[in-house]
Amino acid sequence: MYTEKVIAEFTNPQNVGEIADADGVGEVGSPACGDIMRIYLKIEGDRIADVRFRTFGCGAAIASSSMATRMILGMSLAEAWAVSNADVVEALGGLPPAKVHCSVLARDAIRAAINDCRTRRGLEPWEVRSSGCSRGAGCDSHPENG
Amino acid sequence: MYTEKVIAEFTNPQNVGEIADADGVGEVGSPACGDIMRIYLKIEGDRIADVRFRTFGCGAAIASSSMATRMILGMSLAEAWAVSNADVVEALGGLPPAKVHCSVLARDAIRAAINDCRTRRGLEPWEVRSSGCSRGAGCDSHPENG
Amino acid sequence: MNDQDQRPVYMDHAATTFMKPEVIAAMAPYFSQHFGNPSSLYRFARESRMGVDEARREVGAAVGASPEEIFFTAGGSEADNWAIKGVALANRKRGDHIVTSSIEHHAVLHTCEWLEKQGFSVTYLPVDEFGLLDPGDVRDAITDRTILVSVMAANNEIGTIQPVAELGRVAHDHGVLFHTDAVQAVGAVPIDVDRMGIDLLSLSGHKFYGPKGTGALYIRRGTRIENLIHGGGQERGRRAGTENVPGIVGLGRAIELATADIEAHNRRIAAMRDRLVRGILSAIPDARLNGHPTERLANNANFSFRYVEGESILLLLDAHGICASTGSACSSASLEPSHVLLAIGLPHEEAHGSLRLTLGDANTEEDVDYVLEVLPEVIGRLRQISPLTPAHARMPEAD
Amino acid sequence: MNDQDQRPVYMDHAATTFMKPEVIAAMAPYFSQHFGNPSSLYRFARESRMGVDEARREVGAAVGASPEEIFFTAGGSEADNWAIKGVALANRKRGDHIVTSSIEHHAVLHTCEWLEKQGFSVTYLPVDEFGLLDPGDVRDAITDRTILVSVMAANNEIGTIQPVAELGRVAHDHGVLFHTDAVQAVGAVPIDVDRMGIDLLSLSGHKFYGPKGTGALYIRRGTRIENLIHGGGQERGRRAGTENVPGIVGLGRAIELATADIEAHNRRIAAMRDRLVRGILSAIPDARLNGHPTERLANNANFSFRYVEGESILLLLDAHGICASTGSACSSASLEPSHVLLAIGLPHEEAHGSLRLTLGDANTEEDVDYVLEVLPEVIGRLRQISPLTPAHARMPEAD
Ligand SMILES: Cc1ncc(COP(=O)(O)O)c(C=O)c1O
Ligand SMILES: Cc1ncc(COP(=O)(O)O)c(C=O)c1O
Repeated sequence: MYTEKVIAEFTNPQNVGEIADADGVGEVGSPACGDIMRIYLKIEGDRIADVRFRTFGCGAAIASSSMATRMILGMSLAEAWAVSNADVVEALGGLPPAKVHCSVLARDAIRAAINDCRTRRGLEPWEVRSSGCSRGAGCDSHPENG
Repeated sequence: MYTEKVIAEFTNPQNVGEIADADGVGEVGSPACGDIMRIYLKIEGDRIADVRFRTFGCGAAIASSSMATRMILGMSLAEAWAVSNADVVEALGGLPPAKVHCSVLARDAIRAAINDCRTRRGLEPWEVRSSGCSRGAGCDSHPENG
Repeated sequence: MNDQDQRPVYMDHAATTFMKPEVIAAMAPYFSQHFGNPSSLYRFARESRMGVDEARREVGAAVGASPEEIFFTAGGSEADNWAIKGVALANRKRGDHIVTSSIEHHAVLHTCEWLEKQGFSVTYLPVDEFGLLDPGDVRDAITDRTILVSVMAANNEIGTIQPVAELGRVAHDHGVLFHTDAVQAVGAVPIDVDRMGIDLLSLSGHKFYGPKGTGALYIRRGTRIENLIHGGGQERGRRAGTENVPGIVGLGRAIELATADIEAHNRRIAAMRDRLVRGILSAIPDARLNGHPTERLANNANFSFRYVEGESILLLLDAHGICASTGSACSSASLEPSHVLLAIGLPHEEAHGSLRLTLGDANTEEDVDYVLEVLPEVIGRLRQISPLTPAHARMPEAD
Repeated sequence: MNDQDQRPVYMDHAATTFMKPEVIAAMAPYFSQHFGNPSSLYRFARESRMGVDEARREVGAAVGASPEEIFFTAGGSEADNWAIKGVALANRKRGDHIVTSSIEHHAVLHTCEWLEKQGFSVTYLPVDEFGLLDPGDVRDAITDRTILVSVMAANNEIGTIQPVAELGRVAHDHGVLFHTDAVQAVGAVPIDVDRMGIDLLSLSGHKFYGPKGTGALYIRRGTRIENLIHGGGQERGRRAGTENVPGIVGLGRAIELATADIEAHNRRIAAMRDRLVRGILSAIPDARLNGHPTERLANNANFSFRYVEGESILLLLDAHGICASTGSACSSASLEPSHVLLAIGLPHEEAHGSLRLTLGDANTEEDVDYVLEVLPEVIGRLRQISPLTPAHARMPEAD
C-alpha cells in the first residue's frame, strides 16, 4: 500500500530527536488518535538551522515527519510555513487516501513550531485554519501562501 | 443417484409391449405429471401367464415397471395384488426418495390391471386405498396383504 | 449398449465447464506460495493484492466497466441475490416494485419471491414462444413505485438472448435501475455495460472455463445498494470475507480468455451446433427446437421430443457416454417440468420431454457425429416403450 | 536492516494460512477432470457428488455433527451472516432480541448492526480484562424476546477461548438457540456440537490450511433458519449456487488433517509460542501480553508495547521479513484501534500499540529465535522516535 519512497523514509528516518535549546516546539495529535508529532526548530537569522522530530504513529506519520523536516531544513520560516501537506505527499511519492491525514499532521506540527518561535520572539502567531484548508485554494490567510 | 440395478433394469427393460388379447389392462398417471404406466395382463387359470407394460416417464418409472412386471409373472392375482411398492424398491436395490412414487405407480398400475380382470370376470374389484397405504402396515384391507 | 469406458462426450457446458489449463496455471502460485491475506500490510501479501487487482481489471475490461465497479462474489447466485436484494432494500423509500421475466434463473426468481414475502411486489413478465421478452411489456409494467428491472441477458435452458440494450433504455427512460443476469452470456455475447445501459450485472466463473465458486457483480458507480454479506472491509467495504485469491485470479484469467475473440469462438461452436440441430431434426420425427431460431446462444440446442420423458433420455444417453441435460427437474425433489418451457407455451408433456445439448471448447465434429448416431436410436427405444407413441411413430415390436 | 530477500517468517496464521500439499492434491482432480456439476444426472458427475459427500462427512466428523447438518458456504463471513440473519428472520414471530459479545468478529457485529436497522434489538455483552465472557451475564441478558445467543468460540485477535459449553447450556436453559463463530477455533479447540450445546457453528477453510473462499455452517437438525442465498436446490435447498467442488473437497481434507490430533499439534505450537512470549516480555520493558493467560489459542500471542504504534511495528518487522498483524486497523480506512483491545480495557494508546503473532505449522524454533532477535530492536528504534517514551526507556541518542 505504501510507495517505496515512504518505506525508505520510514525505515531510515532523518532528523529524529530533540533540540535541547530549541527556538520553537510544536506538537499536534493525541495518543488516543494514534498519532502525535512533536517538532523542534533551531533558527539562525530567519533560517531553520536545525530541525528534529519525535513521532508516535504509523509508518506514514513517521515518514511524513522525516520528509517534512528534511524539506524545511534551511528554509525561512515563511517558506516553511508555505509547505503544504500536498508537497509532503508529493515528496513521498504519494500516500494511501487513509493516510493523507499524516501529511496534514506534519504540516500542522511545523506550523505550530513556527508560531511557537514567533510567540517567543513576541510576534503575532500566523493564523492557523482548520486542517481542511490544505484542500482548497484561497482559504489560507497567510500572505506567503500560494 | 440410481443404483446399478435400477440402471441395468432401465437400460434393458423386460416385458415391454402390449398384449392384444389381454384379460386386464391398468393405466395410471398422466402426461402432465410426467409419468404414465399401462400394464397388460394375460391370465391362465389364476396365474399371470403373460404381462407387458408401456411407460412414459423417467428412468425410475421404466425400471419400476420392468421390475414389477418381472416380479408378478407367474403369480396368482392375489399374490400380485400383495406386491407392495416397497417390494419393488427393494428388488431395485433402492430408489432415491424423490423417485419412490414411481414404485407406487407400478403397484397401482398392477392393481388397476388386476381389478380390470376381476371386473371383466364379473367380480367385485378389490378395494383400492390411496397410495399413502403402502407406507403403513395394516391399512390395506386386502386379506392376502401382510 | 454400454459404452461406459469411452471418454464422455460432454455436451452440458451450460451446467458447468472444465477449467482451462491456463486458468489452473494462473491460480497455482496462490495456493501455498503467494497465500497472503490481501488485507495484510506486509510486502508478502502484495502478490495477493496484485493478483486480485489484476483480475478486477480483467473482469472490468470484459464488460466495459472500470475495475472499481467490479465486486467479487462466490458465484452467480450470490451476485443475483446481492443485486436484487441489495437494490430493493436500499431503495425501499423510493419504491417497492420490481419487474422481471418469467424465465429467469431460480437465483433471480426465488430472490424475488423472498422479497415479495418482505412486502415488495414483483411483476413476472411473460415471453413469446421463442423466449423473447417485449421491451414494450417492460415499459407498461413500470410504475412510479418501480425501483428495478431485472432481466437475464441469455437464458440458461433455451439460450434465447434478450434485447438487453433496449431493456436498459426502457428502464433508464423511467429512472429505474437495470440488472441483468449475464451468467450464461459472458463469453458468448459481447457486453458493454455503458452501451447497454446496465447498472448491475451478475456473472459466474465456472460457466466460462473458470473456477466454480467464483463470480462477480458489476455495480455502476453511484448505485444505491445494500450489502448482502456484512463484516470485514473487503471489496471496499461492500462484500465481507477474506478474498478467494486463487479463485479470483482464475476468474480473471478465464474471462480474459473467454472474451478475447467471442466472434471466432461463436462461429466455430455455432457451426457444430447447427449441424447437430439439422441432423437431429431430420433424423427424429415429432421433434422441435425450443428457443429462438437466431437470437440464441451459439452453443445451445434445446429440443422437445414428443411421447418421451427427458430424464429417461438423459439416462440412455449417459449409458452411451453422452452428458446432457433436461428441463425436467428430475434431480431435484420437484417433478415439475421447466418453468421456462412452460413459459414459452409448451404443453406439460412436451415440457417433460426436453433435452438440452450445450457445446463447448472441447467438443469436436466427431462428438456431433456420435450424438447424431446415438440420439435417434435412444429416442426410438423410448418411444417403443411409451404408451403415448402413435403406431406410425413406433418401430415394429422386437420381441 | 533490510532482509527483503530472505524467506519471510510468517507469523500471521490467524489472518490466513497456506494450503497444505495434501489439500492441493485432493483438489487437483476436480479442476478439469472430475469437473461435472454435482446436480447433473449422468455418471460423469458422480465423482463431483462423491467428493462433496465425502467432504461433508469429514466436516461433520470434525465437529461431532452428522453430514446432513453441514452446509457449505463461501467462507466464515457468509456462514456468520447466514446463521444470524437466517435465525433472526425465521424466528421473528417468536422474538426480536439477540445476545452477543462486544469482541465478536465484524462478520458477526456488522450483521447484528444490520439486524438492528431491521428492527431487532441486540445486546453486546462486555468481557473481562482477559476477554472472557461471563455466562451469568448471558443469562441475565436473555429476555422472553431473545431468539439467539451468538458468541465466538475463540477470539481472532487475543485468542481467548470462551466457555462455549456453558454458554450453550445457558442458552438452552432458556430455550434460546446458540450460534458460535468457530472460525478461529476449528483445528485448535476440540469441538463437539452436542456436548457443547451448539445449534449453529461457522467455520472457514483458509484458517486451517484449506482453501480461501470455502467454509461451512453447521445447522442442528430442526433449527428454524431462513436462506441467505436463494436460488437453485443445492445444499438440500438451503444454499443456492453451483457447488465449489474443488474448494469443498479441499475444505474436507483440510479439516480432517487439522482435527486429526489437535492435542499434539497444540503442544508443539504452544511450546514455541510460550518461548516467544517469555522471550519478548523479558527482553522488552513496558510490554504486556493481551488475552487470557491459559484460556487462549495455542498459537496466539498478542502484545501491547507502550509508547509505540502498531502499524509502525509491523512495517519495521516487515522490513526484516517478519509477517505479523496489529489491532490497529490501519489497512482499512478507519483509524480506530481494535474494538477487542478496547473491550478488554486497554487505553487507546496501548490499543494502538498492539502486535499479534500467530504461529502455524511451518514455523520453526529458528523463526522464534529470529523474532526474539529482531523485535526488541524494532521496538527500541520506534521508542527512540516516539515522543511518549520516558527517558528511562530510551537508549542514548545515536546521532
Ligand atoms: C473469528 C472470525 N470470524 C469470521 C471470520 C471471517 O472469515 P472469512 O474471512 O473466511 O469470511 C474471521 C476471519 O477473517 C474470523 O477470524
Ligand atoms: C442464468 C443463470 N443465472 C444464475 C446461475 C447461478 O450461478 P451459480 O451456480 O454460479 O451460482 C446460473 C447457473 O447455474 C445461470 O445459468
